[in-house]
Amino acid sequence: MSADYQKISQDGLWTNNVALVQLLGLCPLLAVTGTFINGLGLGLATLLTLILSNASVSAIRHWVRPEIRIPVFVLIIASIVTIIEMLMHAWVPGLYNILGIFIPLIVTNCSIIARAESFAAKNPVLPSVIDGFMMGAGFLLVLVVLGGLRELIGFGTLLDHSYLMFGETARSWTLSFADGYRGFLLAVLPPGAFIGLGLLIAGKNYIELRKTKHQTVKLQPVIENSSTA
Amino acid sequence: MNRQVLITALVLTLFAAIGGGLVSYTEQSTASQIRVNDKMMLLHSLKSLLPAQRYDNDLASSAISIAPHQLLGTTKTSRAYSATKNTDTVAFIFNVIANNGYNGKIYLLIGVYTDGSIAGVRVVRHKETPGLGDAIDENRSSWILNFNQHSLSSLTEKQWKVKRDGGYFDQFTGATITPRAVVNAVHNTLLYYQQHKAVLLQATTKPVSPKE
Amino acid sequence: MQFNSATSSPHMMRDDGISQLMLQLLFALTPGAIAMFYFFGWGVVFNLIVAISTALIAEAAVLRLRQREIKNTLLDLSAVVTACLLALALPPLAPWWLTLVATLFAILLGKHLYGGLGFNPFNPAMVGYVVVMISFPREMTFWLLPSTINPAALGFIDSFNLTFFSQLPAAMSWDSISSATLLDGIKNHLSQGHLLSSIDTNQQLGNLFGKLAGNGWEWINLCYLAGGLWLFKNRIIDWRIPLGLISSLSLLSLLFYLIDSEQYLSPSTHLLSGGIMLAAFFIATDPVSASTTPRGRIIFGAGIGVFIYIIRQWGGYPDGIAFAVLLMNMAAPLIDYYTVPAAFGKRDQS
Amino acid sequence: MITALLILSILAAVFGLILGYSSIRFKVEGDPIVDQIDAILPQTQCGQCTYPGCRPYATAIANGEAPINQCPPGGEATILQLADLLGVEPLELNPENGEESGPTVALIDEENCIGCTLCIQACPVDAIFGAAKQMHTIISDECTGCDLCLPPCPVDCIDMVPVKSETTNWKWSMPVSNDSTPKAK
Amino acid sequence: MFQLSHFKGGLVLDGHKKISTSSAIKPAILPARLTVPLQQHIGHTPELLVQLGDQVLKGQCIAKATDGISASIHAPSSGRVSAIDEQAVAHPSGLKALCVTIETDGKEQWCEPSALKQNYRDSSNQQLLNIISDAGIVGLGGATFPTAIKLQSCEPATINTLIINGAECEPYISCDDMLMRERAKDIVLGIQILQQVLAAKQTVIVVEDNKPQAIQSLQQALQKQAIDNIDVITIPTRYPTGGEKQLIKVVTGKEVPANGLPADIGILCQNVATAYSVYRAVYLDQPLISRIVTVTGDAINEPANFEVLIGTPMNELIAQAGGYTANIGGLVMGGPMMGFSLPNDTLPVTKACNCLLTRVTEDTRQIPAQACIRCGECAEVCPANLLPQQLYWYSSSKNFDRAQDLHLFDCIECGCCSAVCPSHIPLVQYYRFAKTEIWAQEKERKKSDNARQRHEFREARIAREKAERDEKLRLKKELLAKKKIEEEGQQAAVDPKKAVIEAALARVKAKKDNTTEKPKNTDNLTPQQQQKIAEADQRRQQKDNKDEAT
Amino acid sequence: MIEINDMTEFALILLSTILVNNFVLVKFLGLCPFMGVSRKLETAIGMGMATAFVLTLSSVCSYLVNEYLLAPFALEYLRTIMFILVIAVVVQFTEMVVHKTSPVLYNVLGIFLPLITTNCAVLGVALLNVQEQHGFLQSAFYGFGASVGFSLVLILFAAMRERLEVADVPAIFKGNAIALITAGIMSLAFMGFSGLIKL
Ligand SMILES: Cc1cc2nc3c(=O)[nH]c(=O)nc-3n(C[C@H](O)[C@H](O)[C@H](O)COP(=O)(O)O)c2cc1C
Ligand SMILES: Cc1cc2nc3c(=O)[nH]c(=O)nc-3n(C[C@H](O)[C@H](O)[C@H](O)COP(=O)(O)O)c2cc1C
Ligand SMILES: Cc1cc2nc3c(=O)[nH]c(=O)nc-3n(C[C@H](O)[C@H](O)[C@H](O)COP(=O)(O)O)c2cc1C
Ligand SMILES: Cc1cc2nc3c(=O)[nH]c(=O)nc-3n(C[C@H](O)[C@H](O)[C@H](O)CO)c2cc1C
Ligand code: SF4
Ligand code: SF4
Ligand code: SF4
Ligand code: SF4
Ligand code: FES
Repeated sequence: MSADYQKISQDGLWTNNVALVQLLGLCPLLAVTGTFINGLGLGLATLLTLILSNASVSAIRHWVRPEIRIPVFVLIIASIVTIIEMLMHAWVPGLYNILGIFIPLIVTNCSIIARAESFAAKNPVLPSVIDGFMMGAGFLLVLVVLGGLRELIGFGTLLDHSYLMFGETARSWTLSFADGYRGFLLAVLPPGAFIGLGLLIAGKNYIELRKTKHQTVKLQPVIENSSTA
Repeated sequence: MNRQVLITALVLTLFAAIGGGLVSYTEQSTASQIRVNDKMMLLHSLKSLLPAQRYDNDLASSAISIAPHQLLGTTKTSRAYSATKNTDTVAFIFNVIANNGYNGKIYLLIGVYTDGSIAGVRVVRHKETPGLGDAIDENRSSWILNFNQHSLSSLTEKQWKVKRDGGYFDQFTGATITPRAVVNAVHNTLLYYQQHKAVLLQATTKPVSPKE
Repeated sequence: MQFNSATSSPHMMRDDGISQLMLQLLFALTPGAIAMFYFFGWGVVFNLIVAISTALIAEAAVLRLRQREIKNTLLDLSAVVTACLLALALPPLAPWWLTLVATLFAILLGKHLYGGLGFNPFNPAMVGYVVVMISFPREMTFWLLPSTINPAALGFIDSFNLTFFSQLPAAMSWDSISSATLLDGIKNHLSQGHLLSSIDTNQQLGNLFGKLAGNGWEWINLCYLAGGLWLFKNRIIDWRIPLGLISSLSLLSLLFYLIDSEQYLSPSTHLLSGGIMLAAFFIATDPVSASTTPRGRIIFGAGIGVFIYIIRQWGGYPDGIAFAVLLMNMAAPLIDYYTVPAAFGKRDQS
Repeated sequence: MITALLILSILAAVFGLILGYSSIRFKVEGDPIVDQIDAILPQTQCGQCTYPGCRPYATAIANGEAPINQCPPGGEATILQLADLLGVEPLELNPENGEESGPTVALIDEENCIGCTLCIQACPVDAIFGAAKQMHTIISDECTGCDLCLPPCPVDCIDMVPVKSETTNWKWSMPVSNDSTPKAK
Repeated sequence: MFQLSHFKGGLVLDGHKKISTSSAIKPAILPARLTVPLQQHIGHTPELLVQLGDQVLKGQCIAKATDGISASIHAPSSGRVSAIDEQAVAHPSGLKALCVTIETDGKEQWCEPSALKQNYRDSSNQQLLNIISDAGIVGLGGATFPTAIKLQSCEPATINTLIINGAECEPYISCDDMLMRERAKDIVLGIQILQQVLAAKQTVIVVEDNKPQAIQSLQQALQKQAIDNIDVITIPTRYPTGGEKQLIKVVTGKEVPANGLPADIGILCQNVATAYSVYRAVYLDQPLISRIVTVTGDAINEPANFEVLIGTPMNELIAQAGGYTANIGGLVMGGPMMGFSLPNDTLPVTKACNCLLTRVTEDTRQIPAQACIRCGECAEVCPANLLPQQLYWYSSSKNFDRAQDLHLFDCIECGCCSAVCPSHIPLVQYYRFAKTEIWAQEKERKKSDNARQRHEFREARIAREKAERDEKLRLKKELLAKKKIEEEGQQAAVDPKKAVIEAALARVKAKKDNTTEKPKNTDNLTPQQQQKIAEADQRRQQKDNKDEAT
Repeated sequence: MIEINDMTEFALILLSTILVNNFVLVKFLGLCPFMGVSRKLETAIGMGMATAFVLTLSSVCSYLVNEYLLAPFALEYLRTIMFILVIAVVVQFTEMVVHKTSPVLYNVLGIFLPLITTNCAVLGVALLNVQEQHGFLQSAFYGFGASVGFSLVLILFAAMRERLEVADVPAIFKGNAIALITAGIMSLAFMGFSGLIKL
């Protein structure tokens, strides 16, 4: 069982990463990653939604007929998102205002319905929750990495606007690199989002390529052993 | 067959009801906090225009509605806020639109003391070219603070222009249009205030409900 | 007797190759480049030097990384062509790092991420140009008055300091050196609600006007036109793209000029200002990223003309050439798909 | 809150009725995609894909249970066609399923055949004929080269031989590309 | 008279014809050994008529055309069949193919003349077609399509224009030129036969304007015989005007529909040498056993045209042309645009071999290909109005569907595109690769469809048999049960031992019945397969006999 | 009656949604199908058509729901739920009808239809309609313009990707990476339209 969970984690965080491999949930991913904090905020909201929706979908999986499966799932997700939206509006209003339309749009974040359909609808609650968590964490990871990179290149800062999420004390968290850096606007404009994600995927491919190169050498005896056994 | 249809409808209804119930519940429990937040947000931007010691009223609930006017660049009824200290009106804050920005409208909040001098100017929303026209944003440069304290009397009509046009205010290198538009809007607001001062002061004595 | 028989017919090949093609293109660029040097001074030369060296180094580095053959690929000169076209499109006062960034993006993002020569769907030079245009709009307005009317033309040393050290000559400010180009100036002029006929009274703009179009620009454009015609004569470029571009631009500008000559510039001004001739004969004709069918090429050229006009007249950028080219690059595969010529014997059927 | 629940429930009920009704009204049977996939597979019926024949593999692909790169006889061409049909990225042939090799046919060494009929029962396409105690023969036109008849033969009299290359079935090869020309995926 | 038109694309190439036209056609000497491939034409391989060791006479048919598209093969000279085996032949694959090797006896002894010895004008069309067919005549313009079949396949009296193709547009080749210069009269006689067979309303001989002597001699021949229903038309020299469709376009202004044949628009096109062969077959009763071959190029000492027996080894021909110069780099069969390079010079001359082109080393150097820059030069010159650059993209990426959408199969492989490509891409080879690959896939597809059917059939059969077996079993059980009841009643009467024996016998019998069932999978077979089965049965019998003997 | 003023307004809405504020390249909506079904031109065209239909229809439907159900009862907070329900039903219903009535069309659109539910653009249009206070016709035009903008770039992108398939792209960039970068350059090109319509 634990191996199972390990596989789920690895899937969510790396091998089957929502953003880098499945290319789902791209809209918020690209739209709100102008800064690290924005990415973090939306990432957490999405993570929460994923966990809750996976849990509820898995819990009711035996009760829904195929023709209304999608409407029901969508209803559940929409309710969860609306609740999260209101909570954010109430408790982190600054972030709420910046993320704007992309909070309700978590509903249509393809990764959520995709997980509901392909995992939660077929598995018991606990694995579904873990899957939701891992998938969400993988997504969150990409959001903050992309947000961080774009902020760094675009403005030369990191953690700017943290106070939106962590309150006034966080105003001093902003890290500024290289005074007099003029900023490279491409990174924060829409094209930069696409190109940035493209580069991230290429980076992942690079790591995998190196890994397989190492592996093919190592793996061969293992295969032989198993076949002779 | 009919049974199947009914079950389908029932299941969907059930989930809708559960979802709706949860959402409604959350709405009720967060509604007041959300209202507080929204007001705080508004207050936050209004406050940045006036030093705190200059007024003592609740700015956000002192809104008056203003008919559309060319000098304010508005085409719909807009809102202004009045600041009072000890029930004396000390300043007005106008929602102003500069229509001739480089890439479109520039939305401004402009605070004017009752004596006709500028309390502060802030950009609310704009589409000017990043890296060029966006220096009007307080986050990007302090250019916008140059207006503070100026009035129709402190600068002549000719000086209410950017330097390239022979006026008092700097332009940005490579961008004249945006500052020109903002200077123009501020100047127009002062003119508007000059023309409507009496009406405005009267209006504040009987506050309009902010709902309007 | 045994022979090597690895090849298929035909057993004839042409002697020259891509390098010669590119060389002729560079040759055809020289009149225009010299004219630009004459009107805008040393900055043009510095741009060229920075761009070409960056391009070659970047290309060599990529080839090295990809473990590809380096020397012959560099010698195909396509990177040099890209660098030259880019350098000639950038403002003469551009600081060195701007040219460097633009060239890097052109060669790396625009060309080699797609696999190098022949595979890039977008015009690399224009990718580089647009990247710096949206990232550094301030520097991209660093044009200066043509030397003929510039009271403060910069010498070699001043230009050098400016380009490489951002050092202004004594007693000069950016605002006093740089000047809007004609198109930019007119755009500002119009946006303030002025009419074109009032240009004479506007001292700054009146000066910018030459005989046919922008002062200086008219000659530069004519030089590019001459180079382009020479290319055409040598069958390096196809007539369809330039013709499509020039005719659609002239038609549109003529139409609006006839409707209201106070708001819209005349066709001759449009055609001979900015980089139109450079674009029509050297940039839009980049075969790799353009449409490749005969009919498609006319549509491609015409589309660029239309977009240039729209962006110039109503858009946010003074000269929309780069955007227009990229927009049509984007459409080229689809155009190709729908404009396949009827094969021999298929005319009556399809 | 009551209105909220009421309106939402009514709307949901209406939609539920519509969907429930139309799901019956517009019911469709069958899955054409399996046929399309099956049409692409080479029909060697060799089972190297780990499924008992081409159609089961096609069904598995259609259900999303199997990747498209498990059919060695089809090799690259089949993978490309499947990728095209299904709109997915082409993959490399999975080496665990075997390697792509040229077409082969079975050849029975007629001297040694004892006529046991075991190979007949193994052949998925009835390409062997013969009866008990008679010499068997492969109808080479029909043989798909699946190798399935080799293991059952008690006297090892069946060989797989490559299909002979003749001027009539010879194929031009792709020019050897140097680095700058495009390569096949 | 004729309003000449022109086709899009094409190239003006340097002719290089003069180097091989300075001397008259020379007869090639008889080689000691002739290697005659059976497959020298488009279509099926003919059926072999001779056996190892047979004596053959010159002109004797050694392989007979099969049904469908096929052509007969004749012995080019008299001698003994010394081998019937696979030999290297002139084919781009370099593969071997079945050949008949004849050791010549030097007697050049002709076989018996055929029965028909009358004026062709009195012969029926069918008789003439038989002669052409029996003579193994194939199109000598390059495609080697059996001429009789081509003539036969068009509906009677639908041909308005018979075009005799004397364009010879490829550089270096001059065999048609020399033939027209020296044997114009015979060509005209051949054309008249074709005219009669086709009942063509109008006949033109089309020659490129770089062959003035050929034109002149054709015109003289026509004048001398006072023939006025054949015209000689001079057309501008431009490669590939000689291509059938291009030629028709130039002469008539009409385009042959893609996927169509010239006959669809009332035109038939034959090469001059084909017409000449027809003359030889009808007037002289000589089958197609020799042809004119241009031996030329920049690496041969005495370029000239030779009349060569089919099967002659190329190196002997080269030797007669003075041998190679020192800088020989390669040998091409055909012209520089469409020919293919040969791996060695010991291969036999075939009906398709119009030219042996020697290349100097410098011409055979390989300029490495660069990336296609989509310059469109290739599209500019493509006479088929294709987009070679796009075809190349899709062929090289094996996206064959798109390549076919872009009319890959309308490519005539003329080579113009490769010749002008600044990136030196071997475009034509990509197209050939794609075409052969598509054909192979098509075959595979047919085969796999067939396999699917057979598999499904088998599955169904197994299911049916299983059902039948189950049914039988059930019946038997019932029967047994019944019997048991009956038996129980009669138990005392019958000896139990006997019953057991009987039951066992019955079982054995049943088993036997089962095994001697007919072979299961012989339904659904084509006649060819049935024939093969019959052959196998024969072998089986032989083997059984042998088994019994041992 | 539609007046000239309205006409220009509608024209501007169309122009704005198609070019200046293109949903995919500028507003970042509908990216998953944009990346997911752009491998083949034919499928992209099918997806474009399906989305255009659903987007326009649901834009109008959600306007109606908002105007006549939510606003009168002050239930704006249920907007997301209601809208997504409407969209899901429209999509599901369309799918079933098409599946039954036109198997050919279904073959073309079939697998994409369910995907549309989770296309942000659809919900985005509905929400933006409310945010921008669009009227009925405005909503319809906005939805239509958005879907045309979506389909346009989707189809252009698909045609480009077919070319990319063949290109000698460095191994690590093959596939999605280079596709995203291409989309980035497309978005770069669309920046040229910024400032075109000064709304
Ligand atoms: C891409 C681009 C964007 C621009 N954006 C702005 C802008 O946002 N605000 C502005 O005032 N000028 C902008 N400009 C500059 C104007 O075109 C013009 O050069 C300037 O406003 C007037 O220049 P001046 O200082 O020479 O009068 C932009 C120019 C370009 C090329
Ligand atoms: C497969 C094939 C079938 C043909 N069938 C006919 C035919 O039925 N009738 C006919 O007149 N010519 C037929 N032809 C001959 C063509 O019309 C043409 O003359 C021949 O291919 C030589 O053309 P080329 O040398 O220009 O390629 C056929 C050719 C081929 C390759
Ligand atoms: C590119 C190309 C060039 C050709 N050039 C000639 C030529 O110059 N002379 C010729 O007789 N046939 C030429 N052919 C062959 C003709 O198309 C056609 O097959 C022939 O004239 C038909 O006559 P046949 O069946 O008697 O060979 C050429 C074919 C192609 C595809
Ligand atoms: C006629 C012609 C025009 C060209 N125009 C351009 C151009 O506008 N931009 C560019 O980067 N390269 C241009 N090149 C060079 C080359 O095609 C370009 O680098 C390729 O796009 C790189 O793959 C041109 C080449 C030729 C032959
Ligand atoms: S591996 Fe391929 S050929 Fe063999 S059974 Fe599977 S699908 Fe059929
Ligand atoms: S004969 Fe053997 S290899 Fe051929 S199809 Fe039958 S079982 Fe397969
Ligand atoms: S001539 Fe060569 S380089 Fe030019 S388009 Fe054709 S194939 Fe490409
Ligand atoms: S070989 Fe084919 S593609 Fe090339 S020019 Fe000739 S017909 Fe056109
Ligand atoms: S997240 Fe927007 S379409 Fe998937």
